[in-house]
Amino acid sequence: MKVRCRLFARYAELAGLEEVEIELPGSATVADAVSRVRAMLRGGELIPKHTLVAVNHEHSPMDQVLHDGDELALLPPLAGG
Amino acid sequence: MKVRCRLFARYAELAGLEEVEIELPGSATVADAVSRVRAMLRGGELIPKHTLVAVNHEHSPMDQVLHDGDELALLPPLAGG
Amino acid sequence: MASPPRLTREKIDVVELLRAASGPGLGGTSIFLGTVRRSEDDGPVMAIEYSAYSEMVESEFEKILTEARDKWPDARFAVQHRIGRIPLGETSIAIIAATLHRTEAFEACRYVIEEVKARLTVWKKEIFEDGSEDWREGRERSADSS
Amino acid sequence: MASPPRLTREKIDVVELLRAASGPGLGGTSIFLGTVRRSEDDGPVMAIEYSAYSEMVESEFEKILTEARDKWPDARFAVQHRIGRIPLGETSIAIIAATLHRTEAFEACRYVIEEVKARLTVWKKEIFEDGSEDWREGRERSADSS
Repeated sequence: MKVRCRLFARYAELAGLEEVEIELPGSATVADAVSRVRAMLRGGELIPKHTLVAVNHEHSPMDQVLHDGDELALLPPLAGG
Repeated sequence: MKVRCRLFARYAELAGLEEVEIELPGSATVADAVSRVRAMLRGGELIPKHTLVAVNHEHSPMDQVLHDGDELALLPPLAGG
Repeated sequence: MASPPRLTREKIDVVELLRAASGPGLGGTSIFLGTVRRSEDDGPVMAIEYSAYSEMVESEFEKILTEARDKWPDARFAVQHRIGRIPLGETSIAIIAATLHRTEAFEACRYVIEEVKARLTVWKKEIFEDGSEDWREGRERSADSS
Repeated sequence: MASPPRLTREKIDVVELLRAASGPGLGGTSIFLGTVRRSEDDGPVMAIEYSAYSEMVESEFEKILTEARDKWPDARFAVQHRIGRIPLGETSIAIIAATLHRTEAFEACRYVIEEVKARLTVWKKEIFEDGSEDWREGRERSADSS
């Protein structure tokens, strides 16, 4: 399955890109996707394993199972307000 | 001694005046002054014996001793804000 | 710039008050506005007439702000109470507290409005559509306007 | 009247937001404003650049306000977060809660700003006078701007 992975703020700066499509086996979790992104992107290892994430615009846990077409966002520590 | 007594809001409406000078014996208290005002003014008995008062712009207790030239204010329940 | 008067007969200008409370480093600002409203069992109120023991309002505001600056030394405050006839929906009081962080801003603003409600020598009279009037005092504790 | 956008690149207009949160019977209004400031150990910051995961900001704001309306059914809210480069001293966020009574206004406003700080997908980067930049994230817990 394919998951659209979006990077923001410092993560986007580290990786030099804001979006990447990743291919994952069925029933892969958020944690699996984060590992993939950390391994495949230059500077990816600087993204913490336990980063905040959102799936389809919802804050989500690392063990959430992904589905084809999901939008996964890797979120640096939030600093709104 | 002479004390300047000021009435506000509903009290002024009850008494039909905003200010009256009262003559009191030395060492009279706020309570004495309030009794005098209640007795001397038409409608004065409608002012509660234990009304809020201020002496020289300070919220004050009923047993406070007055001095010549003091400004005593009789204050209906406050409703600012 | 002169600070805005604490007692006014004009409309309250929140933007002007905000300017008076601004300062470098103040990241959080809490504002309280009290608005003239009709309460449930009031009938056809069309305005509220506020009156004040003005000299004492000035000194009591000063005392309250001195206490507040004591508790929150880095804070800046701006306060204004409007008196006279205020139509429904308009602001009768504005309290602004600007501090370094938001928790203190909320606490400082809340402190000032609570003290104002308890201590400021201001009274209000409801003006009804038929021209009749009613002092709104005994009910303060249970049906306060704000 | 259209409600003001929740995410904007323009200056925040508090008066416009107040209009959006006003309503009959709402006697108490609590406003929180977050202002871009230089914190003690920042050096010569001249602005903060805010960026956002915009689609998620919209949906998260909606969730937060739905929760708040659930807790304070009579309240009206207006919220706006500014993004882009914001100079020192200007407002980055405004939260308004208008309710019948002041206690609820403070509580509702506080609830929304706390949830916003915890959940809104917004980031900020300090821009220094020499042109260098620094993400302000790790320090958030101890040296938050507001």
